[in-house]
Amino acid sequence: QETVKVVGVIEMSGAGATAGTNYKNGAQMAVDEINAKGGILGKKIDFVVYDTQTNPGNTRAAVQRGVDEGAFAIFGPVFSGPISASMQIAQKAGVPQIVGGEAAGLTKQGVTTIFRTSLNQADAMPKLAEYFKNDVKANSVAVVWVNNDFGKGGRDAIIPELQKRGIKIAADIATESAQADFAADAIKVKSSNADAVFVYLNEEESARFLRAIKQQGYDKPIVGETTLLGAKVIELAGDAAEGAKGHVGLSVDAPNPLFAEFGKKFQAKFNYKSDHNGIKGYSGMYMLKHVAEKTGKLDKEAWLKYAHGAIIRTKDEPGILIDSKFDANGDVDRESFLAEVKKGQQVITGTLPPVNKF
Amino acid sequence: MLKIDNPVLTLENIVAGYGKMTILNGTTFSVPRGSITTIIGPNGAGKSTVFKTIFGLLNARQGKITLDGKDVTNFTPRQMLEVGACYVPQGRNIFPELTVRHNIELGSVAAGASITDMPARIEASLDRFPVLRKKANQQASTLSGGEQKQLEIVRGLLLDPKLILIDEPSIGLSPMMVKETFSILTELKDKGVSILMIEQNAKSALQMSDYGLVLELGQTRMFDTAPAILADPRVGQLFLGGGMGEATAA
Amino acid sequence: MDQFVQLILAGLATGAIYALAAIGFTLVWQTSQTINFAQGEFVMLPAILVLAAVKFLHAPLPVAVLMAVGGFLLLFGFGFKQYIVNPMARHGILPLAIATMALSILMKESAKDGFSAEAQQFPSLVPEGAIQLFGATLSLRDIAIFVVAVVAIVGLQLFVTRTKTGRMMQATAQNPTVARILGISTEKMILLTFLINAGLAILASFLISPVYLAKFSNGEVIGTAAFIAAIVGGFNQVRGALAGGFIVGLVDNLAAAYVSSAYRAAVPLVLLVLVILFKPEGLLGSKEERTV
Amino acid sequence: MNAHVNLPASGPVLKVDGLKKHFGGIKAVDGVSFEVFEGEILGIIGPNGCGKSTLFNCILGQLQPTEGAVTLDGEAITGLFPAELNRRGVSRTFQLLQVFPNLTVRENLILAGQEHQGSMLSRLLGPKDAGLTAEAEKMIGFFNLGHLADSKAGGLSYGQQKLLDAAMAFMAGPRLVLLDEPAGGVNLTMLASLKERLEAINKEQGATFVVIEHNMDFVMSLCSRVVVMAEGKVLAIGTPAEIRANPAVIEAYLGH
Amino acid sequence: MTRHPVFSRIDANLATLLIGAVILWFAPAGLKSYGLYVISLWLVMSIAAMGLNLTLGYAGLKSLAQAAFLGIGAYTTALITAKGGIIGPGWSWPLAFVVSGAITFFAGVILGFPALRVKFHYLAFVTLSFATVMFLIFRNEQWLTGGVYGFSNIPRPSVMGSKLDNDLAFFRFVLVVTVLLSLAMWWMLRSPWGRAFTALRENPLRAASLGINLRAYTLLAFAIGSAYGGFAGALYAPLVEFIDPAPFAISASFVLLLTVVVGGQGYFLGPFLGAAFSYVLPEVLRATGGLYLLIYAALVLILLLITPQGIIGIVEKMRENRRQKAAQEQRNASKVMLEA
Ligand SMILES: Nc1ncnc2c1ncn2[C@@H]1O[C@H](COP(=O)(O)OP(=O)(O)OP(=O)(O)O)[C@@H](O)[C@H]1O
Ligand SMILES: Nc1ncnc2c1ncn2[C@@H]1O[C@H](COP(=O)(O)OP(=O)(O)OP(=O)(O)O)[C@@H](O)[C@H]1O
Ligand SMILES: [Mg+2]
Ligand SMILES: [Mg+2]
Repeated sequence: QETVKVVGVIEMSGAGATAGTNYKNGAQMAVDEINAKGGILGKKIDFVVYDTQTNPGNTRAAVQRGVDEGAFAIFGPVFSGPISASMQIAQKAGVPQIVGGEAAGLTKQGVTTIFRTSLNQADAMPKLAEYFKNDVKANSVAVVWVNNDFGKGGRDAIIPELQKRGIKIAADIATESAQADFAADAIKVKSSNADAVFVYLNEEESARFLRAIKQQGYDKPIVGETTLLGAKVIELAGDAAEGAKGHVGLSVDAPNPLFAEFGKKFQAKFNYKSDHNGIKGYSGMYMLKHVAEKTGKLDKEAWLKYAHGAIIRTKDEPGILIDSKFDANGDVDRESFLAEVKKGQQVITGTLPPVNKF
Repeated sequence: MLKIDNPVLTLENIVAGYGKMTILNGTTFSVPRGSITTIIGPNGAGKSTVFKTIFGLLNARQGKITLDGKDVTNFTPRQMLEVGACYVPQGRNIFPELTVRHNIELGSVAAGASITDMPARIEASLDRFPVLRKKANQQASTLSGGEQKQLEIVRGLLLDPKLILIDEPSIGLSPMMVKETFSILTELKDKGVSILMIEQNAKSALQMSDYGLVLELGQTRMFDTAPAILADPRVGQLFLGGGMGEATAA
Repeated sequence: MDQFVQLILAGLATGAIYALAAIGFTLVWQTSQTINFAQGEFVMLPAILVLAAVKFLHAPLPVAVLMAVGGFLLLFGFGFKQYIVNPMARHGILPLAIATMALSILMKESAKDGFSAEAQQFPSLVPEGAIQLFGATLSLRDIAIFVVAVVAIVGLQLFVTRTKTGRMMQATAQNPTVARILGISTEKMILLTFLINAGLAILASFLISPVYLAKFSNGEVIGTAAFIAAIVGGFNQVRGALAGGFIVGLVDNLAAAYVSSAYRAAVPLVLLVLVILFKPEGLLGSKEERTV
Repeated sequence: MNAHVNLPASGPVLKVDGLKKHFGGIKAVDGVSFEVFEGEILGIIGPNGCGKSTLFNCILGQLQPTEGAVTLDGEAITGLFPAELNRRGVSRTFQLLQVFPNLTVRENLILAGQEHQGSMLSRLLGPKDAGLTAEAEKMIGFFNLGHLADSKAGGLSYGQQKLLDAAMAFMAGPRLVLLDEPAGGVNLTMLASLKERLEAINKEQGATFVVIEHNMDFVMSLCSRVVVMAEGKVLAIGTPAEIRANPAVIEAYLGH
Repeated sequence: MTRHPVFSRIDANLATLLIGAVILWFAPAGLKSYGLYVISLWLVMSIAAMGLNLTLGYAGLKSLAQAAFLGIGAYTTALITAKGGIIGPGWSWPLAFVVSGAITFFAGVILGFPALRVKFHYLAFVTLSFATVMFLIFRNEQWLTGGVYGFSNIPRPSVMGSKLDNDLAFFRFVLVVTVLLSLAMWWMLRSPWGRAFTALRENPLRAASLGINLRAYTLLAFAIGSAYGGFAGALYAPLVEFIDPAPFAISASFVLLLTVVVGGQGYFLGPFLGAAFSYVLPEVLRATGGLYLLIYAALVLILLLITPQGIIGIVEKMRENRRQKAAQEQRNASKVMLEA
């Protein structure tokens, strides 16, 4: 029987392993569901995953391999560096590539085959800056970020937004990915005397940071993005996560029954709670399916044509989990949420509209 | 070739070597009990290899080694020590980062409960080699070459062995220390210990030995009383330098 | 000033962790001239084993701890020595070092594929709580790690240098053939070393994991820091691990606060390179032996 | 007694002047002075630990002397690197075995000569090992190592390695050779060949030798003069006959 | 006169190299882009490993910085050849190649100085520190290197005015460069320099007393080894067409170390075998899904247990056996002096 070959090029080891594993698991779950219901246009998805070791060279090789093997689409990677290294290959071959990266630059380079599964940092950060100004009412902020493409991208995006709103940057602290000991950073934040701290780290590091800063007796607002408020962080940081707040793109705790249902299925299948990367992988795979079915054939060119500018609503495709619009660059626009950690739970305190209404 | 009764150690048709090289090819000899036997032979004859094979550092591929009638072929060093053999190898064999005293103490590791006077023994040996006493707390690696050899000799003779295998003890020792070492060996012999020694310093060694054995290409060429070996003109010509000293003085 | 004191205390707490992990390097080097590049993974794995026993075998925590300890000692004390170190030791340092590198990948990937790619909480053996010291906060856990590190290293140092068994272990490392000739059971000595090493790794794992969380990739961070600490202290001294750990921990924290945080990883290294260039045998290491 | 007592025709080749080497409190060499003349074979004897090897190491730049000066042909060489001294024609052997264990016997020998040929660049680009292979072959012949020429040096017996070490010091026509116990472990017959070789090089190439040895037959029959050391100091200098008769030497070293 | 074993060994090396090159020239005709990419990567990493093999395998200097040199070469090439770079695309690659080699050569000299003072793990530490600092520079100095976002659109070089955008053409270009660099290495290793490097590893004390200038050879071993890292980098950048700091991190230096040891340290062909093991085998295993790193690590362990001297150690072992047999024959044939 004919199949639709989708090649996952994902960080299964190296610095991106945690994110990549979630992304892959989410995608795998979607593939299993889709195949159980007969596949895409009657053809089962043949989903193979090649590990990139979070290394651009390997990623490039893997994407090339997928292209050579006649993949209908490349799924991944998640980290922005490897995406940059490989997107030209997919572009040259005209193969759609559905990535998990959030760095602003990815969709600005005229590559016509790339699609995001989450908000561009350039779109998310203005929302956060507004939040600092209006809700937190901070005049100065300490920024703690992880020194990789994700963290640096976020830092580069938020600092000008904050400054534009007259908020001072009291401290600008880079940390290493996979850093274990945050005592020095916490002490530095505390002695910067900023009105609030913005934490832009990966999940585990967020948890470690929260613990470290709590040990220093810090009592000012701790604000972050999706990675600070995730279930995993709350689980790992325990009490220390209490009161942390900020902006959340995708979250299994969002007030959205589809997210909640996804969360339950994921938990049942993989025995742990999915983070936003799991949602990205899952909804990304459904986006692939939906667009293919809309075009009515398995044709990459047609797929790309339809996908640019596509609006996918949950009523048509529940697997997308949240109404999403894909623009001509491959950026996605959708609702997002304001959240806070209360009593060990992520509580959604508000919903923010998409950047451009659709 | 001399026949002896009741030998302490016998080797029968030993075959051993390194990798694809066979060095001992049917080595056979017996070591007389309670006496000093000196092995001589050209460099590379396989003398040290014989010792390594006896003491279980090298595998005997064929043949049989017996100590006091007991088959000890391919015993481990530890087992050899337990049946009453000990071995002082050739070359530099110290623990460089331990002190001299600690080096020496490790010579008593294999001692059974029967030996209770170990500290006294160590003191007695240090009397024979006063340099070592003086440097007892220094790192062994800082000793001079000859001092290191003295350390090894002291360390190797701490136990109450039946049989001593000692490989070229005189290398690096000053003439006085060679004499001292030889007299220690003689004293041990007088206590009934059997000694098998390798020496290139052959004339002095044979003079204090009871028996001599010539090893060449891994095989026993001659076995006789020491005076007989010393007197043999062929041995003198081939292995004892054929009268070095006189030739140049002429 | 307040900040400075806090940084110093935090640095000592971190340093104790490094020291605890660094003993493994110095111990294994001192007694068998092996560099174990899987040392970090040795510290990572015991905690994961405990969690795995709880998760898959539904063992109650104390039973899971016992199982993990037993299994780890068997696999990575006895097994490591028997099946990796023994056959390769004769061939010099590098092949063995590379083998331990492969072992580290093996351990890491097994933990990830067999257990989880995600970090997990690990129950603390020490009660929660903190005390105030010179205006800075120190958790009880930090203090416990500190005490354990000091006691373990001092105790081990005394054991290796002051007892006959310890000297037999050293002798085995310095000249295995002669050690055998003297009747030292070199096999036993090496096994002892590796069992102690595995035991210390377990201890470190249980103490560190509540702070650093239990995760398959923790070994990389811990391993590197401990390696550096061991070198700084002087590889050939067990007690060097203690000083090395504290120095690296302190410099690391002070550098993160007072020097560019983007280059924090380099500051301790560069400083210590300078130290080493002026004192090539490490801070506490003894001089190389006489060779001529 | 001795066949060729050379008296100083010109200045000394090597001059050691008030040399001291202290290790902490240990005075290994404690003010040693002597001269070595062109073409002579000088022996150095003395009890174990009296500082002979340390003296060599200080002369050859392996150790930095605490005090004192060494001159080669009137030029100060104290503190020069061993390699620099070697390129000036000073070669040596070691008391403990020092060969390149994983190179073959032949490679060991060629290596011993190669740095004396041409410049660094010509060694990279030019024709290789001209003449050295033949010289190595000769050495191999002299020292009975023929069947081991292509074996790794680390697998040689003790005495064979000792001989190889000496042969390496003889490569590439040295002017001054310092030998540290070359006889230890060498079979007496081979020792006679070694001595023959040494004397031949001494006569034919005019090379000067300084030999540390405990083998009295060897020293006394080979050397024109002998330096006796004790506790880091020079106890006596003289011809073999004088030394044998010196009561202080008998007391400190020879015994009886 | 008997044949010189080093000569016969090196002749075999040269023959293998040249025959291999011819086969590789024609072999990949049927391969697609992916296959060509993988074998090109193999050759590029072989060059880097060849350099480390000189420093580590021959001269015995434990360096943990080879990936940093690869990075210096790659960034230098990117800076010179990329659009908006110093010179831009076109004929600039040969220049970039030379400059990459030169910069890494001098960096190697500088890094070699500590090697004169410290040995073993201290040297490993010094080189590790250097590699860390280089990685941080690649990552932090965004104005120069693109920082964490990397450096994209690195062009492939042109030959005779036509750009090597075709993967096969580029592969053949890499092959030619590899062969030239290998020949240079081969020549050096069979010259007295090669023996001097080995002497450095085997017994520096004895080497010094034989007139071998430890200082010069140590620095050379470092510098040339590093320059090969730089040369490899000059090919790596256009091969991947994108670089960011990740492939030049410490772990990559460790992989190169593994490559050299697994291939066979101190043997001319070792790096090629090692690189096949480290960079091609994982690609083959990638099809096994998530378990491939496990399988890979297990294979490394098993291989080292079988032949701790590396893959080429198997060949060496046969050679050594042959040599011992010959020695044995000669020993057996030697005359008995004393008839019993
Ligand atoms: N470790 C080894 N590997 C390979 N061959 C070896 C090894 N040790 C010794 N041989 C070979 O075995 C032969 C005998 O060596 P052995 O050490 O027994 O000689 P020996 O009689 O003790 O000589 P010497 O008087 O010089 O000490 C030599 O030809 C030597 O090349
Ligand atoms: N690095 C060191 N540290 C301390 N003491 C040392 C060191 N090196 C040598 N010594 C001491 O210096 C003295 C002289 O040693 P040296 O090796 O020169 O003696 P030697 O005359 O060559 O003796 P031998 O005849 O035994 O070879 C010895 O007492 C030795 O212990
Ligand atoms: Mg011998
Ligand atoms: Mg000496």
